[in-house]
Amino acid sequence: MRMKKFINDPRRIVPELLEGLALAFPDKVRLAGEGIVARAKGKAADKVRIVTLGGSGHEPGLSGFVGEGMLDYSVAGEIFAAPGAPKVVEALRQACAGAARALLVVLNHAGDVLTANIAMQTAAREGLAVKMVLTREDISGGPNPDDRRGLVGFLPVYKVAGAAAEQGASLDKCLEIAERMQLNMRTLAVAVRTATHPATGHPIFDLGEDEMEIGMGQHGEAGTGRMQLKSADATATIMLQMLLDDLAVSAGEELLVVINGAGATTLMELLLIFRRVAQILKEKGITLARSAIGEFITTQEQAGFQMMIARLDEELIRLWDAPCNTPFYNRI
Amino acid sequence: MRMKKFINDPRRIVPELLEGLALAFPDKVRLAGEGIVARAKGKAADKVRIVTLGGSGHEPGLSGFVGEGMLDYSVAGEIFAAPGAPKVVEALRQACAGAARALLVVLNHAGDVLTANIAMQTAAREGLAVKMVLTREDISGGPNPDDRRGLVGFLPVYKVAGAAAEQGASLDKCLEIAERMQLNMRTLAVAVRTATHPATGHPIFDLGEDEMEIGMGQHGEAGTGRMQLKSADATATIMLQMLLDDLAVSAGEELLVVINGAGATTLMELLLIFRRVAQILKEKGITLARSAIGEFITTQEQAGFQMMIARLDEELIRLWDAPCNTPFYNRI
Amino acid sequence: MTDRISISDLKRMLSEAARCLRERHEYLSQLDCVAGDGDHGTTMLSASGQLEAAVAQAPSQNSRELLKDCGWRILSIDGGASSALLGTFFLGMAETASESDFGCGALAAAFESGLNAVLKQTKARPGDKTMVDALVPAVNALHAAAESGMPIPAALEGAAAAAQAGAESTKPLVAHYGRAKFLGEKTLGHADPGAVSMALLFQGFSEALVPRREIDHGGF
Amino acid sequence: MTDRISISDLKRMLSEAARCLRERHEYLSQLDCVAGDGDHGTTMLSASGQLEAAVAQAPSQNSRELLKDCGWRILSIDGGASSALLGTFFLGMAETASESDFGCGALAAAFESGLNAVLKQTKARPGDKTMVDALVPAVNALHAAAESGMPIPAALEGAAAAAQAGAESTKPLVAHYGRAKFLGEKTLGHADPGAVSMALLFQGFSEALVPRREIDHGGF
Ligand SMILES: Nc1ncnc2c1ncn2[C@@H]1O[C@H](COP(=O)(O)OP(=O)(O)O)[C@@H](O)[C@H]1O
Ligand SMILES: Nc1ncnc2c1ncn2[C@@H]1O[C@H](COP(=O)(O)OP(=O)(O)O)[C@@H](O)[C@H]1O
Ligand SMILES: [Mg+2]
Ligand SMILES: [Mg+2]
Ligand SMILES: [Mg+2]
Ligand SMILES: [Mg+2]
Repeated sequence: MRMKKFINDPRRIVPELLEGLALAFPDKVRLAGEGIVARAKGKAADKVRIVTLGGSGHEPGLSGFVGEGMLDYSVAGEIFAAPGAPKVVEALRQACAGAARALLVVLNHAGDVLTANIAMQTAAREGLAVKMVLTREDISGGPNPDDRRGLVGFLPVYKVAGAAAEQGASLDKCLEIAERMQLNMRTLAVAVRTATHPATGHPIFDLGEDEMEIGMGQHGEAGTGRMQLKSADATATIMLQMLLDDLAVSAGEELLVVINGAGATTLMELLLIFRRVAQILKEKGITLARSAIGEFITTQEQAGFQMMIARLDEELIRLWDAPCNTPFYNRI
Repeated sequence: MRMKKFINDPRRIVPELLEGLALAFPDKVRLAGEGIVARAKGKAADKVRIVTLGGSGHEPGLSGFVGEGMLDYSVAGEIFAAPGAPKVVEALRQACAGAARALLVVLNHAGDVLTANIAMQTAAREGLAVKMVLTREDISGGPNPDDRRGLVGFLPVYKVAGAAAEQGASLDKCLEIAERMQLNMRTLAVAVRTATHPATGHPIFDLGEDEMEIGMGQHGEAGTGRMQLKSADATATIMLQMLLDDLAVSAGEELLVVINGAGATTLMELLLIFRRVAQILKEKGITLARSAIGEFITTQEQAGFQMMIARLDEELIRLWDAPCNTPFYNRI
Repeated sequence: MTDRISISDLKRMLSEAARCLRERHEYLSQLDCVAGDGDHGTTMLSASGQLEAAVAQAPSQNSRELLKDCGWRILSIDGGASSALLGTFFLGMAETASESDFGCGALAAAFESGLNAVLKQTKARPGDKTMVDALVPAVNALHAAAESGMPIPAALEGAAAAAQAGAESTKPLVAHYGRAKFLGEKTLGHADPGAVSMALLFQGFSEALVPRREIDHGGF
Repeated sequence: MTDRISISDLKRMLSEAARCLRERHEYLSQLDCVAGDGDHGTTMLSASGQLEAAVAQAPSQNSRELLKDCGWRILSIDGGASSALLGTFFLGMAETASESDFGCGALAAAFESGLNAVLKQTKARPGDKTMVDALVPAVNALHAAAESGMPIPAALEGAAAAAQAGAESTKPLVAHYGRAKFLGEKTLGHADPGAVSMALLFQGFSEALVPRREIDHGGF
């Protein structure tokens, strides 16, 4: 498959796309340095700042969620690559200006974690009040949390931590909320068709003409289950069962379900998948408390999706329901 | 390219996806009959209802925009096919229950228009107070408005007519607003890769490995300009110029710009395109008053996008800015 | 073989038309692939199912009600342009149809009323490469036959032949209506799928009344 | 050929390391395609550019500042895991580096400090199929050479050979860290790209001080 993308200089994709983002949503975000996207509007000095970092090429993730009620800063790296630590330090400095405190949300990927750790060490040396939470919910990594990648679960973590911060919660409280959210969420991805890398033009992985792979990572890292392409109902059933087992969900509990399209998989399909998830939960007596369906983190034009479930308690539901106003996620 | 989609019975895609939509957004939409999606919450009897119709397989269009401030009813047809007139009549009957009045927004495609005309004639015989507006903004159809298809311009039409209705405008006023919006908008589409038909599994059209086609319609209807694939900047420049010329935009005017992804084209690319559009408008002294970027109407996993511009006046801006709350378009 | 069309003749006509469309639905989709979106056969297959259901479930012996039911059922298919027009055709027929038997003149009048209903919904006229290219000559032939006092089976056979010739005549044309119009020159040399469907419809009507072997199966 | 490393020797070492990485960047990306995301060569190309810029723009004659600048510049690359670790390596060296000349022992100590900084950031240890598999033997070899009183060029040559052997030794291993860990068995039989980069880095350091022809260019 040859690459067919509307780009200019492949080495300038990231600055150009961030420029486009700021031009398109001037009332929500602004550029605050190379690779740094910040909220357009200020926030009271005593409120905690939510900061994140991650590679580009996954739009609208992550910078598309900067805005009231979610992120204050997003540090964007190159295509599929973590940003350099100095940029993250710069964002943390800005976030902590005026003695403000910040929570750094990091998705568990080797490069992101290394960058975050280096930045956190520098921030600590500079006396900045920053704490960090690591999201790691991809059950295809096996039982050890260190081996679980951070996938679309960043969305609820940004949402509830951002809402808590907006409501004036302390840094420790924001961290506790974020940790509670991330400990109670599980994600599984499935891929059916590869994407091309926008800078190199090469396909990211190979998959047979009638195959799908459950557990495929955000950049084509192999998963656990390569199998024959299945129907929407069968795929949803297999994946949901794996997630419910891993999170040990019982009847009567309240769940958040997120279905995230990888890029080329249609919303039509995501709605069919969601339908089956809702049916199964009903059969099992589990409450579908909240949901989100759409493209929150993509891998270019990869086909496939991520299914995420999370156990919600009253406080998390309240924070999930709180208003937010970002380029690609809004709540009234 | 073999089809790789998560579906069940290909003949049951539409009812299943609508069921998924209603399950995912129970606070916003409900099913009100076969293929009929209605607002979950009621609306005062004296407010005008906005109704639309169109084929499926273009999600989130059109039913994803049912909700406060936009549509009251959406009648969904089969994949890529207009719904039957009896369903539209049924939706109009529901919309006009309690002597309410309705505006039917129709995108100019042969099947949709035939269905709408038949439904309007029946509605008139039944004494329902319905008026109709036809959107036809695809400049690739040539100078005759009858030959111009309705593309993503439905979005601003739903938005401003929906806002006017919500604010209590009369049916004539809603019609006037919708007409003013549609007369002042222009769209051009470009395609670079075909999609597969979810029911037949066949590719919808052919395009060379390094070709793009400007003017391609929503279902692979040929356009005017098949050419070598171009950069984001070059493509944006060509398309924007054609649109500005056709709408005869002068310096100082205020424009709405919508960039709509066809399915597989990434948000990354859409942001690059938008960036160039914003730059050119600035150079020309035209005000970029408002914008929207995302997937509002797709053609399965087709790669390409639609670029829409519309001339805004003060009233249209106020209506565009009014709040709305639908599954796939929100404003706070 | 009769000179009036009873309700059971009408049912046979509708069933045979359904059969003709069903048998050729894959070919109809192929034709629509050339110049449209490839779904015309699927729509005609649904139409065929609806005609059969209307015949099977007809609650009364009223021909007009039967035609009206056919029309609404076909309109209910999410089939885009062709089902809207075909449904309109049947509804139009119902408007002037007799409640019981038809003579040849009444039959021609009913068909003409169907055609007029179609012509009210579309601006397409003969030569625009649409189903109108088959419908118009078929209805004209039926009228002429009725005026000349031809028996109904022969009149319908003539109408079927005229419809088929009309469908054939779309081959060298360029489409101006429907999705195909955007394909312009690409439609040259291929028959319009909707016109072929109308020819199949009339072929079915005719075959219902004439022993099968007498029919020339023509080019499609 | 000297027994102390002056600032200009250090600059030459950094430039040669940059050259070695640049020359092999396509090969590095190929290796990363097998077991990662194929961008390692691009990142090392950027790292090479940053090393050259640091050398060219060095404001002072301070070796420690130069190494620190190299570290921050490499950290600034959006290169994911490898640039974070390579930047950390240079920053770690800077921590114990002399401000002016190095003897062999001081050089070994600086490299060890760089290695320790890396080992603080990653849990990867020799045998995990990462750049650590090349770094650890290289630093160990340098230490042993310094203790046995070897002159610096020979000591660096030994370190380069040890790094290369370390990189070679990753071939039969299965990756446990970085993106490659998710590919498990697929990484068998291919050298780890980060380890090969570290071998190239030491090759450059060594070639800066030894006439080119004496070097065995090894397997990659
Ligand atoms: N505006 C129109 N007027 C007359 N006939 C039309 C018109 N639009 C389409 N048709 C007929 O319908 C046929 C296509 O039917 P079909 O493929 O089922 O619908 P669609 O074009 O909506 O996919 C065409 O071949 C043509 O005969
Ligand atoms: N956690 C880690 N510990 C040590 N080395 C690592 C780690 N993660 C990655 N590496 C090294 O980085 C190399 C890959 O670098 P590169 O491709 O540039 O980064 P990325 O994996 O982020 O795309 C690997 O071959 C390995 O040597
Ligand atoms: Mg990488
Ligand atoms: Mg169709
Ligand atoms: Mg068709
Ligand atoms: Mg890599």
